[in-house]
Amino acid sequence: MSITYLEAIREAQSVALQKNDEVFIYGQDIGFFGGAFKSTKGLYNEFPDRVLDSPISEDAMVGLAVGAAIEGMRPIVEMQFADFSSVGFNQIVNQAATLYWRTSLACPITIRLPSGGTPGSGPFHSQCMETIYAHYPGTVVMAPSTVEDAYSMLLDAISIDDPVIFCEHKYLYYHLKAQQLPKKALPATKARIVRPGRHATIVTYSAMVHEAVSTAEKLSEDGFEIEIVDLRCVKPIDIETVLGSIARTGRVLAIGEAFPWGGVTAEIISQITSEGFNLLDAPPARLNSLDTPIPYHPELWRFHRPTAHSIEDKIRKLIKE
Amino acid sequence: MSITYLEAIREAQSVALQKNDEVFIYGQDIGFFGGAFKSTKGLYNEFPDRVLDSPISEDAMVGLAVGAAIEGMRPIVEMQFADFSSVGFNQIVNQAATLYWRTSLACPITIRLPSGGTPGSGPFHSQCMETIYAHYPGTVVMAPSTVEDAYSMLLDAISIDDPVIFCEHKYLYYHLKAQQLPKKALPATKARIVRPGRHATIVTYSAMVHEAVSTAEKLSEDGFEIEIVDLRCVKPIDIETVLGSIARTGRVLAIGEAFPWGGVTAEIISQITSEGFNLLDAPPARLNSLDTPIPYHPELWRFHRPTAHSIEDKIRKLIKE
Amino acid sequence: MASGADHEDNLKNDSSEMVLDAFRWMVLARTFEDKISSIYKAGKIVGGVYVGKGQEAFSSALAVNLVKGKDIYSPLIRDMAGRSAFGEPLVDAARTYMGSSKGPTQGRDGNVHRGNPREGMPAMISHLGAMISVVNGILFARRMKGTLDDAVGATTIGDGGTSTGAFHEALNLAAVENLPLIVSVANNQFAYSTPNSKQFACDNITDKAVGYGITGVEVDGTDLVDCVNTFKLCVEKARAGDGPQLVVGNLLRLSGHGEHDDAPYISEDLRKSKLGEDCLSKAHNRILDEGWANQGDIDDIFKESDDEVKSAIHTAESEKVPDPYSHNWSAYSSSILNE
Amino acid sequence: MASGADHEDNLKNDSSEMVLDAFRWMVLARTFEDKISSIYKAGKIVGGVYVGKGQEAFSSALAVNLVKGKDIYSPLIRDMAGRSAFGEPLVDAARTYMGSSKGPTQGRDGNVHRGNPREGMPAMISHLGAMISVVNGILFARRMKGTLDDAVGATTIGDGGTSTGAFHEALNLAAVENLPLIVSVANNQFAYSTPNSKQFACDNITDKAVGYGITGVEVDGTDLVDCVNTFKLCVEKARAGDGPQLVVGNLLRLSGHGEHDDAPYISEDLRKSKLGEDCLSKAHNRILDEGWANQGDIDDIFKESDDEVKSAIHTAESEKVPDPYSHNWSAYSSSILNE
Ligand SMILES: Cc1ncc(C[n+]2csc(CCOP(=O)(O)OP(=O)(O)O)c2C)c(N)n1
Ligand SMILES: Cc1ncc(C[n+]2csc(CCOP(=O)(O)OP(=O)(O)O)c2C)c(N)n1
Ligand SMILES: [Mg+2]
Ligand SMILES: [Mg+2]
Repeated sequence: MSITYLEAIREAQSVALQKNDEVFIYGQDIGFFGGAFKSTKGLYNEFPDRVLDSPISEDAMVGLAVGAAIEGMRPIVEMQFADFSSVGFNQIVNQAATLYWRTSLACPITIRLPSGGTPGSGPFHSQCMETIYAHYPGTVVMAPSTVEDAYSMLLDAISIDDPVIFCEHKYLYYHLKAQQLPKKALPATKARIVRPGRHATIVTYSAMVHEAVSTAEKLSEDGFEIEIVDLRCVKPIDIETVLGSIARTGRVLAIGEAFPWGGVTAEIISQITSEGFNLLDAPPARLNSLDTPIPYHPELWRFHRPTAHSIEDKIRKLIKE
Repeated sequence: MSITYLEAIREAQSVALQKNDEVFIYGQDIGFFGGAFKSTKGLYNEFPDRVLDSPISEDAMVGLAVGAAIEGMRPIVEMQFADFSSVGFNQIVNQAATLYWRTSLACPITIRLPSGGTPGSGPFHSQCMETIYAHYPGTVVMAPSTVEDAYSMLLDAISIDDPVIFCEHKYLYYHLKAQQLPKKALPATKARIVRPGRHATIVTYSAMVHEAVSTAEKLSEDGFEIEIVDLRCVKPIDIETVLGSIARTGRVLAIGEAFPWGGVTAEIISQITSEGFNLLDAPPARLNSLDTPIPYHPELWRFHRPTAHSIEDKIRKLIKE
Repeated sequence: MASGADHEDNLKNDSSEMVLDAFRWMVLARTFEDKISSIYKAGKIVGGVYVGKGQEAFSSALAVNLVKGKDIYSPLIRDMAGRSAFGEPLVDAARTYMGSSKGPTQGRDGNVHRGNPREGMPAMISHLGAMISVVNGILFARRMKGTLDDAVGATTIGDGGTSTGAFHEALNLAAVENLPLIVSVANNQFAYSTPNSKQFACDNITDKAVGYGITGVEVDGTDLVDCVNTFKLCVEKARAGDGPQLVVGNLLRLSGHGEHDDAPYISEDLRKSKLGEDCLSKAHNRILDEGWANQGDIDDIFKESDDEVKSAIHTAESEKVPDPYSHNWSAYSSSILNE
Repeated sequence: MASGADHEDNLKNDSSEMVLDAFRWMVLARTFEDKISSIYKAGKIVGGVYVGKGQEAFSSALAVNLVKGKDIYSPLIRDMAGRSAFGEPLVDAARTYMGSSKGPTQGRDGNVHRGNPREGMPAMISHLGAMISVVNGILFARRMKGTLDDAVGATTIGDGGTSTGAFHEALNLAAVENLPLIVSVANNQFAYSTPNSKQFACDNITDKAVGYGITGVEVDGTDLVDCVNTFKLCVEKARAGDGPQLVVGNLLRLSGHGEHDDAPYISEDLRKSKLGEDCLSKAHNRILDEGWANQGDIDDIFKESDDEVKSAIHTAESEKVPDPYSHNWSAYSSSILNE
């Protein structure tokens, strides 16, 4: 049996619905239809009262989830695409993320954002919005890169008593497969060393982990061993694991698929240089998408985002410095 | 005669309305009433057809501005508080900021965000949202710190053919005064050395410039000369000026009033360490607000944001390293 | 669209007690806010002061129809009267205004933002329209859990707030889900300085109910009896499963937008019109006319309110302000996130 | 609320030409989209394909009432027919689908997102409801500049899109400003899989017009003649200064949400109902019945469309795809920002 990243997300929700009556899922077309990506396929049949279709009203969907959380529920809101959460932005950052601060009442909601680029999706069906949500106090922002993490981190997200923005990557939905789902897992807030190395560290997350691994495998043939840290959770950031890796390699490249200004790579490099400056043997490097909206045409898209190819260029330069 | 930061903003709009028929202002209570902060006071009388009250509809206000820009106008949208732009977020980042990319048509709109903390304003009337807008491709984000800059940069903003997010600081509205408005000025996209120094560089912007200056004056008494760079424009960032300063001092502290995750300080430190690593004699330091919503009570608020006091602590540590 | 007045005759008889109750809260709110306003003008309140002067009848009339511990009441900035009527301790209000660390938000959020979701009163955020969907969520969750019974959720907004996308999405969703939601719109003719003519183009805000397929009722917001009876009916309908109710009260605020504003945009004519009548003195006279209480009883109400207000402010004033050094600076409830 | 049908008798006589014109664009759109759909199924289209099958009458009927170079037309995903009728060159459509670098977006944005604001056709963003206020802005600016004359701005949306805050804010604002805006709602009963019963609770989408204080008209979206006449009237009213017009066309999409979807959520009964009738064959028959054209004329229209489609796709296919190395990678129009 093999299971995809997408199926892992479905499975985690199924388990959560089964184990806990307080869990419900709310979103567009997620009921009978099973979701635009089928990540709630079959769940409506099993839990007809807790897998519910919403109108096209992202603001009201998130507001509803906060109200339900006040009543002790643990809602999961599915955005049809991460990009559309922009119209639910206010309720996420100002209502949900501040609830605990304002009232000492927990806000255990999970907002699932089908994120990231796939060929032909264009500027409004490809965005990585982790930065936008991570900037605001009170949020937890996760971005799993593997089938196993998609499963265990979503279960963690649902069980955390604060708003979790769960950035699942659409490119990984069908591409990634695992043999089985994990029984035990690293807590969602911890980073993982994906691959040991000694010449440089790549810190990244989500789909870019796989691009980094390709590069590392290629460079390994030339005798360069690149350590890869998968952040998994981009807020909070497990900086200890990152610094531990850099202590071994002395060099770091931070990679993100999101837009270049600010963002995860900026935050990670700032933390590294403030807290681990003396570990560095070379200037820290950064690689993000180009500074334009995400292009629709695959020829442009492949050039716009970081790939194994552009990562290789960066790493080769980094190692030489 | 003396003129406040707020009056400078009013004056720049008055000049722009006078010089160019394509300029108009749209926002809540900005007409007859002259705006919640009086930054359009009297303009309605002079230009009754181009200073117009809107309904409480931030999404539609920004959408309207984009449409007007398509027709060749140069709209200025006043948000009553920066914080409320969260409900216009989608039109700003996905409609306005992408227009040129999608259609090769310029989008010369200016969105004025009365930003930043003042005592007693609380979580929803105090936010600094520059990070949110700067993250997206296609935006220019300005944050003037002086009366003169408020004036000249707003004129620049209105004349730039791309969407400008103009973060004017409410704390400076009445506090800052100048003798007169400048005839000539540094372009809005260039940073300025506010104060020369040699022991360390503070890179900051907006209200924090003044906190930094207080600290620098105090430390000067102890023989430490702190150079202060006012970014003025946080996107794009004038990194040359910043690196030039660090070349002289070897040490840097980046300060921002915004939330700590990501943001201007992260971007600036990442750029510095990637491009000017070898200029640094000590780990770069960062100071932002605490990682909670902005507190209402002044006792908490003063502790939450960086102040001359907390800046002094950071700088003293930085100089010792 | 039925007007509340149509039903008044049937209801008047058994509503006198509710009217008197509401009147008490109106007096308390007016007394408290007058006091806070004068402290503000003396420069001793932190942050802005937004009062409900002229809107107390409409505000309290809704809340006296709700049951604390069962119903939800999500107030906005002009709902001092409604908050008290719903059961908010006066000292909670005094504490936020005076900046006591013992206030419901511990100094984290300000004045009118105070709330207590555990007690059925969500704490508002400033973004207009944003609270309606939170009330939807509470009702939705209870129905899912089977604990809704005949509880209702009420929330308030102004004429200007109806222009927000949030208002639309939330009312539409409530209608689709047939939630027992009551949205009361205090139509005070202005949003800050902006007149209704620049805010919407329908004849009456109740017209908006048609677009959601819900009930819309209009009421004279200066007339306490009309308000009490209208809300009574709407709350009953919502309890009975009739879905969302939109109640629009026509009135004028007898203050500026905030206490910093002298409202030059409100014309003398409008101030002198029926809309500008003071709901408090009108209610006072009506109560005397109907013989529901005598002047002595009413004097007592004013006297008691005065005492209560003084005592609450005194308590709040004598308490410590928040201490940043011992404050729990965390935006997270989960301990693992605070490490 | 007047139904378009009421006015049909008066208008029928002089609308035959417009009907025939619209029919031509319907045939072109159907032919083109059928072709694109089959290329998609062969795996040769990049990105999704969303077609307007079953909605061509409603879509083109609006656009034939507009004047290119004067009016504004802001289409959405199911408006192939309207786009063509408004004057979009077919090759522009072919180029985006086939990924030619010569397409109107140069490969930057996809398929249905193409547009040309310089020619009065804004390019849509995906967020539903977001384009309405852009059209408002164009009209608003023209009025300010004195160049509006009797031009109108039209934009389209689906039943589901009416639930967005953006829809509400934009329609309300247009009503307040009395803008000559036409919003046509293709009520195809579903938003992706979500039926209207989960989207709104008013009886008819035209009810929403009441809440904005604007005109709302309903039309049989499968009946081209009804559509043409209704839009004619609404466009005339908007030109005459009567303010925003909401036109709701009842119909069914005769496709999935996208070509990847076989729409299992649409029941057989519904498909077989009047709503499920094919506007194209209905129009075809009506034209023959009325004698506005004969079968030979219609055969010619199909033949010409077929040729035009083949030629446009052939042109697009033979063009280069975008080259990332020579592409102008800038999100800024100002040269100072591109340094
Ligand atoms: C989304 C949003 N935009 C702007 C504001 C700023 N604002 C606060 S109160 C107000 C006027 C509100 O008018 P109305 O809803 O009629 O209530 P009233 O003050 O008259 O009681 C405005 C514009 C806000 N709170 N939220
Ligand atoms: C704000 C927003 N949320 C979600 C989506 C995703 N989405 C795209 S089309 C669609 C259904 C639209 O239904 P409707 O408006 O009825 O148009 P139809 O497809 O039926 O023509 C949805 C939910 C979106 N585009 N925008
Ligand atoms: Mg009002
Ligand atoms: Mg539809």
